[in-house]
Amino acid sequence: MTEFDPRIIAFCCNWCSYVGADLAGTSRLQYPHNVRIIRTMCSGQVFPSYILKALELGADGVMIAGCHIGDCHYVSGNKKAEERFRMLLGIMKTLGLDARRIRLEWISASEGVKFANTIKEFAREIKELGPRNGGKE
Amino acid sequence: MIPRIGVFVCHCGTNIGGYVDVPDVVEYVKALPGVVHAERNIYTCADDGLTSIKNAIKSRDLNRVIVASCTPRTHAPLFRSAVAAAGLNPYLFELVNIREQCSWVHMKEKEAATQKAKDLIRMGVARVSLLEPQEEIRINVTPSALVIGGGVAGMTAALSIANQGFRVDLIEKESELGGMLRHLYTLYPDGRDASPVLAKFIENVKNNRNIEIHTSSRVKKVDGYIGNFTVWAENEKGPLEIRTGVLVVATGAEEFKPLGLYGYGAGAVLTELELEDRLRSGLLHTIKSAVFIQCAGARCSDRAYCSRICCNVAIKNAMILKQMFPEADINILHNGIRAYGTYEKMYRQAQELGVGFRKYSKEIPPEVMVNGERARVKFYHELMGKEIEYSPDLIVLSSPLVPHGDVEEISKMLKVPLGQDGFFLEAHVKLRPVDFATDGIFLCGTARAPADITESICQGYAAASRASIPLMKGYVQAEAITAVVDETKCIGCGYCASVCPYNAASMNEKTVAAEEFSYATKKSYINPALCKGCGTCAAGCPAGAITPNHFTLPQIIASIKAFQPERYTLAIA
Amino acid sequence: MQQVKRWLVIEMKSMLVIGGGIAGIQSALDLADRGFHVYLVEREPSIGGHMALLDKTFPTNDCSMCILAPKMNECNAHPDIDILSYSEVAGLSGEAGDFSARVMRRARYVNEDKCTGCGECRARCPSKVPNEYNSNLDTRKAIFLPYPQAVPRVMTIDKDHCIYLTKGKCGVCRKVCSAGAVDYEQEDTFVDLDVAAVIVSTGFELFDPSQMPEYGYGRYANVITAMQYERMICASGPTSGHLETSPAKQHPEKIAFIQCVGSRDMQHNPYCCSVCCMHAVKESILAKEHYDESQSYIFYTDLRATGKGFEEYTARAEKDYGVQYIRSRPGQITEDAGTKKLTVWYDDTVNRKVKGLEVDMAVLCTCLVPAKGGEKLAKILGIEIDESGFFENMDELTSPLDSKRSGIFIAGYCQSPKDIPESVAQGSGAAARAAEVGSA
Amino acid sequence: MKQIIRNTKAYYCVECGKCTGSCPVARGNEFFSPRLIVERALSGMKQDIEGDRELWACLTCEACSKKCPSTVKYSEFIRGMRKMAFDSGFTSRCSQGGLLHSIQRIHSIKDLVQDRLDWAKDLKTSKKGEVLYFTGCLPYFENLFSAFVSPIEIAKSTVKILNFAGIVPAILQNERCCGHDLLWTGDSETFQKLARLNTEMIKESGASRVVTSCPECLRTLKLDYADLLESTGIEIMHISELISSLMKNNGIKFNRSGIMTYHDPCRLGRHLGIYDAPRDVIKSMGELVEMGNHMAESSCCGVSAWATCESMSKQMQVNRLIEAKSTGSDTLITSCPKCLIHLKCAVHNQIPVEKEKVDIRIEDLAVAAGKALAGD
Repeated sequence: MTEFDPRIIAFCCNWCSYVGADLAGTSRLQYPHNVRIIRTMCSGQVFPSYILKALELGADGVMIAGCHIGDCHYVSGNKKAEERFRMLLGIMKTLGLDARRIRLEWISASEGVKFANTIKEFAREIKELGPRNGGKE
Repeated sequence: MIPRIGVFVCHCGTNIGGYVDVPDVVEYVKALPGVVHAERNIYTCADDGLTSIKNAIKSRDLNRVIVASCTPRTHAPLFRSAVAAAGLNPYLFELVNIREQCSWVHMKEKEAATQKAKDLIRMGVARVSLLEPQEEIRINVTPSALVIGGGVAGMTAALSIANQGFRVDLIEKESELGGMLRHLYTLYPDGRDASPVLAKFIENVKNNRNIEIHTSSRVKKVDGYIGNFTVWAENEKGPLEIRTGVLVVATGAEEFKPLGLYGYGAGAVLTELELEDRLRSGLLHTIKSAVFIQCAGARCSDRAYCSRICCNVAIKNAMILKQMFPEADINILHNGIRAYGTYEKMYRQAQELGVGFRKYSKEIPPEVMVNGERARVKFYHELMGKEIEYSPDLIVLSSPLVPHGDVEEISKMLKVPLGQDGFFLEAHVKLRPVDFATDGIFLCGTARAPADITESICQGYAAASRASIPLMKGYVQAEAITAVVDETKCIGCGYCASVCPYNAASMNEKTVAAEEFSYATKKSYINPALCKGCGTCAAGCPAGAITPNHFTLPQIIASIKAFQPERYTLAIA
Repeated sequence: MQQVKRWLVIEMKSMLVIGGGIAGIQSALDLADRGFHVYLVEREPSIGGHMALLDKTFPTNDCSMCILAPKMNECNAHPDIDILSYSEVAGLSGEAGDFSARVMRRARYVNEDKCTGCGECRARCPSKVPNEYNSNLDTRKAIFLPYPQAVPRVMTIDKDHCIYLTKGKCGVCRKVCSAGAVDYEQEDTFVDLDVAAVIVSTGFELFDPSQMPEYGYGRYANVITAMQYERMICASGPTSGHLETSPAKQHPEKIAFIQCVGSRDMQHNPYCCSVCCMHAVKESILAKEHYDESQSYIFYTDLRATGKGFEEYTARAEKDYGVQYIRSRPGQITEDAGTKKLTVWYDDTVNRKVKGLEVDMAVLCTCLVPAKGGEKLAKILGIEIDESGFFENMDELTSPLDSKRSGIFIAGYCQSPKDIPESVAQGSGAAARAAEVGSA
Repeated sequence: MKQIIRNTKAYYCVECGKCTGSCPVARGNEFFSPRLIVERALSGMKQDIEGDRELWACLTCEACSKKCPSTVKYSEFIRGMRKMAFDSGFTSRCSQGGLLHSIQRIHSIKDLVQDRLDWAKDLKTSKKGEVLYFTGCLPYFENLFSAFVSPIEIAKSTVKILNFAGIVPAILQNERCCGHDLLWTGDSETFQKLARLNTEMIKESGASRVVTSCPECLRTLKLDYADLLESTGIEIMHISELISSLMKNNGIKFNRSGIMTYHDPCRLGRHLGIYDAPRDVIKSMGELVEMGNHMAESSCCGVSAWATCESMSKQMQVNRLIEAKSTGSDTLITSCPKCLIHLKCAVHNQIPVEKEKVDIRIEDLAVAAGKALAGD
């Protein structure tokens, strides 16, 4: 059996986290290949339904990354994202899905290292959890 | 429209080509449904790369373009203009990042990196198929400005806007222009008389044909948005209605009257402004000693902020007293002398003159004991470890600047926020000091925070600069990527209006008329002139009535789907 | 031979902005947004100034690069802004409304139009040079981009350290550049620009604290400048955001911040540089955020928290981050030769006793002094400079943005000490003054 | 007091505390604070200053005023305050029970005839000449401190070097104390008398150049006699400067041996800015290894003007010797007789640390140079 190679989708806001991911690249920080980034303008633009859709369609983990609280390019979009994420956590629990499969991270434009480390950690954690349809869930 | 997609994969020298099998990627992409053209370039961003994009759009009749190279953050504008140059709407373009987010971060696993590049481009293809052309709308601007507040900041802003060739309405609630400057005796740092400075300002404003002055006038109502505001004001002659393109808030501040503090009210205890008033009117009696008390009512629980200018004001006034009465003992009791920047020089001059500076302890503020016309001050001197007492002829309280009583009213009228300290809150404290988050409204002077004359002048010019940009252009270019409301879906809950940081979403009265019934309700309207496209409203709209253009639900879902879920089994009900 | 190229000006008048820090960027954007054509001249290879080197900004702790980079890119993409980086103004003639400026474009030995900024050359360049953009805490190559977000994204060859340009050997960068951008034959060139008005925003540089031997900078490894601290704690800096003591490479537990190093000092610079107090408060907060066990001490003279929200910020630092404020300028720093720990000797006002505080790291908040070359530039422009090196105003009180020569305006730190928002306000304000000239 | 504040720019004090944080005395004496004395003066508290015994604790070493951000001339300020206190009847708690100050006051007797030239018997000297060697109090120090140091060797070596270079210096039989110590302890009246007596004799000697061994004499003659001597054009220099110039111009050379470190005397260094000349000489005699605190940052020998000697002084001396020893040098060179006496005194009796830590030879620059003269 081949090793489990998780599929992760990351929604990154245009102003901070996407730039942080770029910085990880310009700094040549190596991290697991499992992540696929989708750029949005703001973490507040991420519909909660995107996360469930991704899980539904086979993603093993989904991350939303935005500017640190207080740094939002749109003043307060990330605060809204935070509220919605709390709601998603509730849904995950009710669904019986492991809440660790979804993640909300604040990653600034200068935190290339944090971006790479977050992906490393997330990929490792998802590997431990196994495939989302691996039986238990 | 059936998508005809062209994909251009960049080697970026070896930056991508060295870690991703680019020819393999191109072969893969060619086979994707919708893709009619795929090629690779050593540098897509170089002249020849851009030329081949333009040529392919024409020769292959492309209606969507993807470049797979580096980050859109730096390169999207370049490719977009190439696409536009070939006659295609620039928003029918997508940049897929396979360098920063692929080749550079998976340098030791070429196979996985190649697979990831394919995945990312496939996701891009799915998304670009659904993209729609976007038009950058222009909103015409009424070429005039309205400045609220005729103090130094407001007059400066009005003059500068007028000198750039625009009509300005200057509204002042008092019967004369000048604001705080009217109450000052001299100005620091050079101690010159305030009145000629004031006179010169008023003369310049009055002689400027572009400025219409409205004294004794108050703003009553404001409506509209950038480029198209209507302001209703009132004065003794009657109501005014002014149409204007931009607004500048320069409403100033006033001196805090420290009632109940430091013996204020007794004959020997004055505020700085009261002292300046006596000096100007020549009513100050001879003194043998004076004590200034700094931070009288500031940096305390009621007013946490530092009022910035009071140390400099006290130093200036102490020097005046010392020059008038050279033998007098003049001491400034302070909790840190904040003569910032080059005002340090003035602090040194006061020392040279013999003005005393004694530091009191923050925990044990000075105490004033009033006995009829006499007053004593005692304070704890930390360094000496003991109390020191003075019996001065005069006690001057350096009290902070505080917002006027009517700021809340103005804040509500303009829908611009106030900060915790009651001063107006700018769009961004670092990089947008004189802008409000709402486009077309600007801020300067002590309405923003305590500032001195020079700083108010700088800010007046700054607000003038920001305000004149739309006036000079004659239009505002709204963000192409904005959110739009589908009124048939909108349930009028008002969520969007409550979360929008730019006041772009508002609720309008509407009548829904159907065949069986009709009723009055509210519907959301998002003003494209104000929307910045963050999409926060859309993501929270319970009815799904709001679409964030260019990042629509179907577009994003298409990307998510195209991520090829071969493990897809579970359907969540 | 010097090449002189005359740049043609069409329709709207043009403007010259000298200095591409945050003040100059703001001026350029404000002017270009209303249709003037702007030449933004910057001495360094990239615009961005000192703000590009900061980690966070007070009092909001916004990430500096996150808010600056969009403005830098906006300048780059703006159809009405020409960035002339690695260039200096060499001459100015004419009068307000009709100046002719001569700009020297220093040879960067890389063709700006061809370079794609891919970095292949840099990866292969064998010559390592102390990296001034990281306060010399690490090295860069002789062919370099100051930092990843640099604008324009074009390589520059440091001719003093390029092996080919100094010894005639190597040539690796030219070989590997598939864009054919490397050009060792490039020479300094001059361009003449017709402009209506000039804005000077040349900013500052940092005081060298080795002039104050009592603090041991340069002698003691753990005495660093605030800018070095800033680079260290910045996630994209040389230590990837980690504070490290030397030689133990451990996170410092106790950190002393020393204010007014070279400022408010009549032996060095008499003025207060206006920003160091807040800067230290910010850096103390960052220390605590990075390392919960850390303890910061700020040795101040008057703690000048005068800007909007500053007093509240300093109070929060004390309450929530345990920062200790000590009203004293230390007299001396000594080092334990064995442990390399430092002792800061200071007079404790409250207890009226001289104490030696042992710390792992001492951060010198050095004075910001007007950028070098100000005197030369003043001569070229025909404006005046004061005894501290700041450009003089037409009237220091009522015309703070006008120089003593009509049509030339001043903005930012080069006018007098100030922080970022004030520099931005002046940048905008000077643009308004220039636009008044341009509209006349 | 207002005049002193004015003259010394004490009004510029912003109470920043850098002086106190720099002060070697305040580090061990919690009652002493330079900024507190200024703050009291600025607050007009004359009596608090005069009655405070800590007024006399200051070493006037200028460790503070060298770095005062407000450029307060602190040593001058203290001198002024002491004069004010002295005039009101307060005095310092002199070391040696005030014996040295008595000698100095006796010197002010106009007709005093001293017998102080014994040491020069075997050397070439004269009564008049181009170069005058101002011996200072060395003969008296020899009387007082011969138990652990021989200060008169400094005079002998100095003349030896001069003779070697072909210079026959004039020395004065009735040279008076320069008055430094009295000046710095508030007795400016006696100082004036001494200054006048000395100037007359110097002028009479016909010298165009005066050389001193003692940096305190140097400072006093150079700065505090300025109004008496300035018009004469007489050049005043320290022996280290003279040796350094002899090395350059007359080709004087030394035999090189050993590793040495150098203690800057406060008067020579911070007061007069002479840092390089003694180092030039040392570098030609051997290898120079600097201590961490050197030049402007040099520590103090712990006593000045014989005003106060206390446990603090001893602590400072011992610390200095530990610092010197830790450089790995075998000799600590200084160029002030008083520094020499104080540093040697510290290790003469019991010391609070292990002997190995402070076990270093202490020698005056002129003595070391005299021994190392090449071709002697």
